[in-house]
Amino acid sequence: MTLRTGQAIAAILLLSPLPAMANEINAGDTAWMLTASALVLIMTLPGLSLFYGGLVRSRNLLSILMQCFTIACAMSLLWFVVGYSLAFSGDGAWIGNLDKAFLSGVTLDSVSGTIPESVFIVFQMTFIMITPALFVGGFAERMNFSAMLMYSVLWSLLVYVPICHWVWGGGWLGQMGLLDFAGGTVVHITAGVSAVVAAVVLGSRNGFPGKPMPPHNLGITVAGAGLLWFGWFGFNGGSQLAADGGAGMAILVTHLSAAAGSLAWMTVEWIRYGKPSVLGIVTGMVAGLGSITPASGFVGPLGGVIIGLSGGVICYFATQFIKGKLKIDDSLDVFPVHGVGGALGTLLAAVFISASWGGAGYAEGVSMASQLSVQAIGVVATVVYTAAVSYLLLKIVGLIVDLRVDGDTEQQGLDLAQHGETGYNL
Amino acid sequence: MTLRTGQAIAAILLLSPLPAMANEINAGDTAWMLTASALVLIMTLPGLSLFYGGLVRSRNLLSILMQCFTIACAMSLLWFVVGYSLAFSGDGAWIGNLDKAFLSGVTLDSVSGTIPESVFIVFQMTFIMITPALFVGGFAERMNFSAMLMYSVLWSLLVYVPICHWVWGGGWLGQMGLLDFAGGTVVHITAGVSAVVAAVVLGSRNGFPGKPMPPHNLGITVAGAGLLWFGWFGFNGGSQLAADGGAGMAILVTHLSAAAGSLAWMTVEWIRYGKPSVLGIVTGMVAGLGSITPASGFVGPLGGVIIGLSGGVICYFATQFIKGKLKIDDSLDVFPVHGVGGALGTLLAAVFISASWGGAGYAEGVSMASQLSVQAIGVVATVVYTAAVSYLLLKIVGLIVDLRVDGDTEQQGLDLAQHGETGYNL
Amino acid sequence: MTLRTGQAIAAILLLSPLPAMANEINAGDTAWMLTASALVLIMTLPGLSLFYGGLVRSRNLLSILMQCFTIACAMSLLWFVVGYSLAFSGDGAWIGNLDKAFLSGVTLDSVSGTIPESVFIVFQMTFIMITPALFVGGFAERMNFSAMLMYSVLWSLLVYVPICHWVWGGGWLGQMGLLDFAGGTVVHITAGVSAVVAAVVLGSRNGFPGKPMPPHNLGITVAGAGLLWFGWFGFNGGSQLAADGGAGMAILVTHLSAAAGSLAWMTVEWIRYGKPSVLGIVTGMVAGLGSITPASGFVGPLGGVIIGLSGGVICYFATQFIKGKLKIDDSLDVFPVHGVGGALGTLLAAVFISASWGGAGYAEGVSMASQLSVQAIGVVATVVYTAAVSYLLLKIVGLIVDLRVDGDTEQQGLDLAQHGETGYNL
Amino acid sequence: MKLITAIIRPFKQDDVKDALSQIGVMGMTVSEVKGFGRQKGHTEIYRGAEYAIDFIPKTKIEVAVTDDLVDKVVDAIVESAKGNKVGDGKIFVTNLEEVVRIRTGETGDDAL
Amino acid sequence: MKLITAIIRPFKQDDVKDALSQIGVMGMTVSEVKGFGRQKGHTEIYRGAEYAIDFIPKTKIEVAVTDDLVDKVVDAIVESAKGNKVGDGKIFVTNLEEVVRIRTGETGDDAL
Amino acid sequence: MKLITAIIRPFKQDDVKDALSQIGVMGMTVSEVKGFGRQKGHTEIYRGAEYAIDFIPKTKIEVAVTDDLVDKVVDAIVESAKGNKVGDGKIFVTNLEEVVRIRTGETGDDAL
Ligand SMILES: Nc1ncnc2c1ncn2[C@@H]1O[C@H](COP(=O)(O)OP(=O)(O)O)[C@@H](O)[C@H]1O
Ligand SMILES: Nc1ncnc2c1ncn2[C@@H]1O[C@H](COP(=O)(O)OP(=O)(O)O)[C@@H](O)[C@H]1O
Ligand SMILES: Nc1ncnc2c1ncn2[C@@H]1O[C@H](COP(=O)(O)OP(=O)(O)O)[C@@H](O)[C@H]1O
Repeated sequence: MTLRTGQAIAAILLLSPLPAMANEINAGDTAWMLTASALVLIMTLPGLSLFYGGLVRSRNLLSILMQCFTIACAMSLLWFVVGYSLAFSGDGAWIGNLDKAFLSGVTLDSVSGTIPESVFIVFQMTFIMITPALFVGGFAERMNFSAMLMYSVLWSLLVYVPICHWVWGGGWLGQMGLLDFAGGTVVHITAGVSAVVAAVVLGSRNGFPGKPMPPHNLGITVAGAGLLWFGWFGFNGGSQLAADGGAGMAILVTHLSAAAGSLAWMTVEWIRYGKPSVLGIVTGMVAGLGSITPASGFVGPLGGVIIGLSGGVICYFATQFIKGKLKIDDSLDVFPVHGVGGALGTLLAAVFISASWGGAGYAEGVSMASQLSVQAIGVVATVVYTAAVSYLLLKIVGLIVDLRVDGDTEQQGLDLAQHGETGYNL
Repeated sequence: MTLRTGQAIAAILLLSPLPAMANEINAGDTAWMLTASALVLIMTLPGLSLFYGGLVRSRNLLSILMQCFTIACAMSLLWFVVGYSLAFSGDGAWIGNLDKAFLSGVTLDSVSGTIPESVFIVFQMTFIMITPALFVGGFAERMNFSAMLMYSVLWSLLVYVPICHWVWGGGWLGQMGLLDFAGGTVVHITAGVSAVVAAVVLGSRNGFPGKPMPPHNLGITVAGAGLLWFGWFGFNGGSQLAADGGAGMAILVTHLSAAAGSLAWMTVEWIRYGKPSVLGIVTGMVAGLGSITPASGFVGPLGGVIIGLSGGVICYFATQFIKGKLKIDDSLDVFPVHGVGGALGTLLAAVFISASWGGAGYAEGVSMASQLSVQAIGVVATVVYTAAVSYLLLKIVGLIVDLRVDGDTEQQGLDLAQHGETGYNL
Repeated sequence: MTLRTGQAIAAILLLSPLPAMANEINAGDTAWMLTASALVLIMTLPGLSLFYGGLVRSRNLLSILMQCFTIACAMSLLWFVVGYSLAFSGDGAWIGNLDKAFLSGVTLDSVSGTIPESVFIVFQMTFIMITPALFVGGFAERMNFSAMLMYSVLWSLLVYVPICHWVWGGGWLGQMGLLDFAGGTVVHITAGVSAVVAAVVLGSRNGFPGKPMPPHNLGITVAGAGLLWFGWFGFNGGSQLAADGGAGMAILVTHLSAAAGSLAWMTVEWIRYGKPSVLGIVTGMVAGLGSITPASGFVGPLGGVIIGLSGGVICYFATQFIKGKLKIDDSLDVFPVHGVGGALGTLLAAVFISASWGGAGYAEGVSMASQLSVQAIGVVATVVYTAAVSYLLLKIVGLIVDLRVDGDTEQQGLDLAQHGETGYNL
Repeated sequence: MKLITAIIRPFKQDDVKDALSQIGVMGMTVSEVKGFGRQKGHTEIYRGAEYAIDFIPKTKIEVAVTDDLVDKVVDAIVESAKGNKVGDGKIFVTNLEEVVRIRTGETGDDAL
Repeated sequence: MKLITAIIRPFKQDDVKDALSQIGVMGMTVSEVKGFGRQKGHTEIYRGAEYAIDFIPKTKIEVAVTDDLVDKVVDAIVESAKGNKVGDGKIFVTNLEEVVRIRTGETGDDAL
Repeated sequence: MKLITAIIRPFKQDDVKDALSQIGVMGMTVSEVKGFGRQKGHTEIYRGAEYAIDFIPKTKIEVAVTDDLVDKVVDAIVESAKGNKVGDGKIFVTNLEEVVRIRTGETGDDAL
């Protein structure tokens, strides 16, 4: 078996003249990719929605669910209109072309690698759905719904789609050899950076940090966490785009990293406060999963465990630093968990891909040092570009509508004020 | 790739003499159909159950869950005893035969198309489980449990099974060329019509329409909605009975229709009331999904988006009409969403199957007009037959047991009175 | 098609010299096993967690979630470190060897049967995750978290891993011809027996049996039940390790048994108390599923229905006996449902495998009587070994840390006292 | 001024509110309580274990009124909350020494 | 008639109910409250952010009794609710000017 | 001794608690209630059906104090709970005939 560099393979298959055989659909690969698409869908709806929803105060539960749901729908249509085409059609270094706008030309017979192109489109669509849904956690409990919607759409078009093209669509980062199997840069860093930028631009929630804002329903948070873990099998395993040993290994290391991240975070809490907490363990799980994501197709089991452990510990301290020290109200800690975890995993991929660590081994002519520098470029480019564009977009949207709800609305809760509903009538 | 007319293919494969090769099991197709069966299962349990459960008042939560769960179990056994055989064994125009009653003759080696017959049986079983579970929303919060159970069993035997045979089992509608890929007529119209008939026969809930009856827990409704969307990938994608481009395209258009329906409904609300609501967006999702269901194997991406948009808007106004104008207490709006959506999609399938709309194209000798008239016949036949038999069955069941609980029980809530339990002891 | 004796096949494939061809990965089988692994994962997180979590009092909700989650993570790492190797590497009668400790030697190209070894490892890992999570129900609402963790790890190493090897890893029970398709002995009996032993060693909850301890949130229990049913498709269907007729039949009989068990338990309640309950029907579902588990690869549809019906009825009365008569506070009835159900199914497998009952038929030279005696040996050995080692381990752990929280903590609830969190802030 | 506290059946809350509004009562405060009295509770059964639940959900309505309104208010509550079955509830009247409207600082009858 | 209001620990509710039943009290009304007093609250930690929770769950029991029963009832509550730890709670006694049974319209001692 | 009952906006709870602590009040009991008054409720819309919700979430604070503290406490509550908008709430003062500390059996001012 030869190493595939994650989803980039798809781009390559689409772009290059291929032997006839490769254009035949494999039912087994297709079966897995249909499933993987469904699995990534469940991560956003209802996985992430519940995970986040349980963490806010009860009067903002519905606003979180609504934001995640609306984003999921709007991004699906955006992907249909131009997103897919700009990301995956054409081989520009910076952006694709509009040949497949409105998915024109995609038929029953279109093939992408060994699967129908329709399946590749849906699979990738679930990625653009979840990425902006992730950053909702950064400005939770205070952002104005219409500003949120406008921002998410523009952001996806101007941040997600280009970076997706850079890394997986044949763009400059992919060409440079960046290893990002399932979205350490494309998904987690972009979401994390955008969340913290929004938190800063919008300002803290009223009462932060003095006033207690405990999660209102940790049960649904844990339910969401379970669905995230479940769905992540599709996220990382599906990024192989085939049902083979690569997908199997991706899932194995993903699973081990989740377990290791969970226990790492829990242990730190246990040592520091004498009490392991359920919020801690599920946050560690997300940290472990976010960290392994870029590396999942490249490393072996031991690499997975080590990445998970470091993700759990480092994201823990990053959380303390951002909220405790910097007093930035990234409400649900999106940056320290996803941003930091995604960057960590992108860098560590360069280490643990080494065959000596049980990984898939470096490509011809690549050393750990050279790979590490490519990874670092990928991380820095993603952070800088995302931060700059996110900031600009928020400022622009802020000229058109209020970014933030007013104080009374925040007091009363967004559910009632913005959506005319209440979460609980028990 | 040639067009398959949905699940009807199964019947054809079972009925006709086939070349030996076609009777070989394909592991990829089987993998997908095993998964698709699980996905449709999760739609009922716990997807739909939670979706509905959150919409009623808290004292009736368990009654909803109980009704959905009991139906799911009873229909499974009914399918085993005679349902499958009557629907899929034998080639009568009106009904199948009893050759496979108790699934006799179904062994490890039985094959249906390219998958084991056992898998086809389970997949179809999940459809008969969800259909009567859907109509529970019509008589929620007032129907007597034993009447509900009796009615559901009889209904499934006398409505679902025959219509399933007509459309997918080799019966007259299938033979006429009705396009119903995954159940616009068989599932959604039958459920919707039966729901509204039951709402009329049983009468409104006490206090309707004056008294506020807001949903008691929208969080679980959204959780259920997410699971429905997830499961619908199996519902529509599985109806291809193979892991191929047809399944992929079915899922792509299904997904787009869900997103379009969601945003359409949300937008109408936003315009009318100034507030987009989470209940609105998830209801639009169901409308979009219900509408695309019959068309999902035939149309292209653009068709999917248009069907979703029209489903969202039309089902919205149908809901206002039934409840607001006609004052029919179809409690959870099953008819306007599923009945209307299913009919709409069945008709629109005849339009958007057109190759000029990016669809799969008409069969030889078929025009849009001729197809439309077949579709119309399918819709009308299903509506009329379902309405008549549902009405009769309710009247008959009403002679044996009370259809409705008494006023005190309704006041106290069905959970305690009928099941001896309470939903929340927080 | 030839009969596979469940997961044991994997061991055989790993141990015996095979024709080259069998070592080729089948994408369809792999697709299904990737999916099946995810399905078993969702059974524990969040399926079982929610199922159990809803049944305790609200002040102990998080402790249940935390225990299930921590077990899931710790067992994953245990499996990585030595568990998999001891269970599946080497052909000792009693235990495997350490050749694959830390999964050393497992690469992208490792194959197990027709699937990548990585997939087999993950699939089996999900089984060791759920087994100790099941017994959490036995000592719910009173066990000290650190004792729980220590006990679970030791137990899995000294009970689960050896028995898994005996039955599926090439050990003495498998060699003797024990039929246990998906874990009647390995999973359900071990979990059930350990739960009741822990309940006895720890003693009852304060107030048991006089004080009412009704479930605090049956809605999430039903949600969990639905996820369990869904996931069980992977548990039993995946134990075929292939996407074929055997997997299909396993899922068909599993599904029928779940439905039959549900209705059986509900009916008994309806007759005895005049009220069918939602807790009853979901408990019957688990009983039906637990009972069919060992038999699922061997019996036909009729066998599945009968096993489900007997599981529902017998587990019901076992529950009354343990709690009502013996006054043992196996809090969430793990033994009567899983232990009794698992044993029942293990025995009945010997009956309904008979071709005359529509089953797969006996192996050469095996009669119902001889098979029954093998099954009985398997059940007795598992019960005795599990009970003895569980008891000893609890006593040993009890020397190191308190097994039980003190009275005040129990009063206040474990969530706050042990984890510093509260479940609901509505 | 008097404080009139009524324990009623939850589903009578709207009727009582309407009755009070009609006689000119401008404000009231409502809370959920559980009552124990002559009215029987119910039994819940979980996996065969029967639990007697003695406490029944009730709604408590508190209304502060000027002295002259007391009888009218009590009558209005009795009329609107009555169902002629055990468990209809009770009304308690206590003396209010002072009432203050927080917003304005007004006291006494003006504050009502 | 007097209204006796007791703030007690939630898990003492059944003990108090039983004690009151034994001395012939036929009815009571119970609600969930949160108390602040000498008893310390607790700390909750969420992702490292510590929150001091000052308010502790308590149960409020209200019993209306005839004047002659007051002492007996107070004693019964003290006896059954006591745990000898800070936070056991308090009993408040207020005067009831009138009691009405909604179902019958009975007033005064008859309404109890 | 007097029992001071204040109906306030929920988010003012901490401010009132702090204000009371500052003037030396050692204990209080808080509960969630729903209020009806001059302050308008809101409308909720579910699938096009509009529901007017008249009752607004409020918090009830009960403080038992010695007679000499009444004015100070009332003032502190008014000060800390005021928002100068309709719906800020009300304070009710009633007479307390007796107070008992359950733990010790102390009565009267000592029990506070
Ligand atoms: N002595 C009492 N003190 C306080 N509350 C009481 C008392 N007696 C009854 N209640 C309240 O009134 C409710 C109705 O009383 P109950 O005896 O059941 O019926 P009825 O009011 O018709 O006599 C009870 O549920 C309880 O909340
Ligand atoms: N002055 C007060 N006014 C109203 N409620 C009070 C007052 N003091 C105490 N309480 C209530 O009594 C409960 C117990 O009081 P606390 O001071 O903690 O212990 P103790 O009753 O043993 O002195 C408090 O949680 C509170 O609900
Ligand atoms: N007569 C009354 N009796 C009991 N509670 C009242 C009364 N009037 C008002 N309240 C309570 O006080 C709250 C505030 O009253 P409202 O009339 O809205 O504003 P304001 O206090 O500013 O006059 C109400 O929500 C209600 O809980």
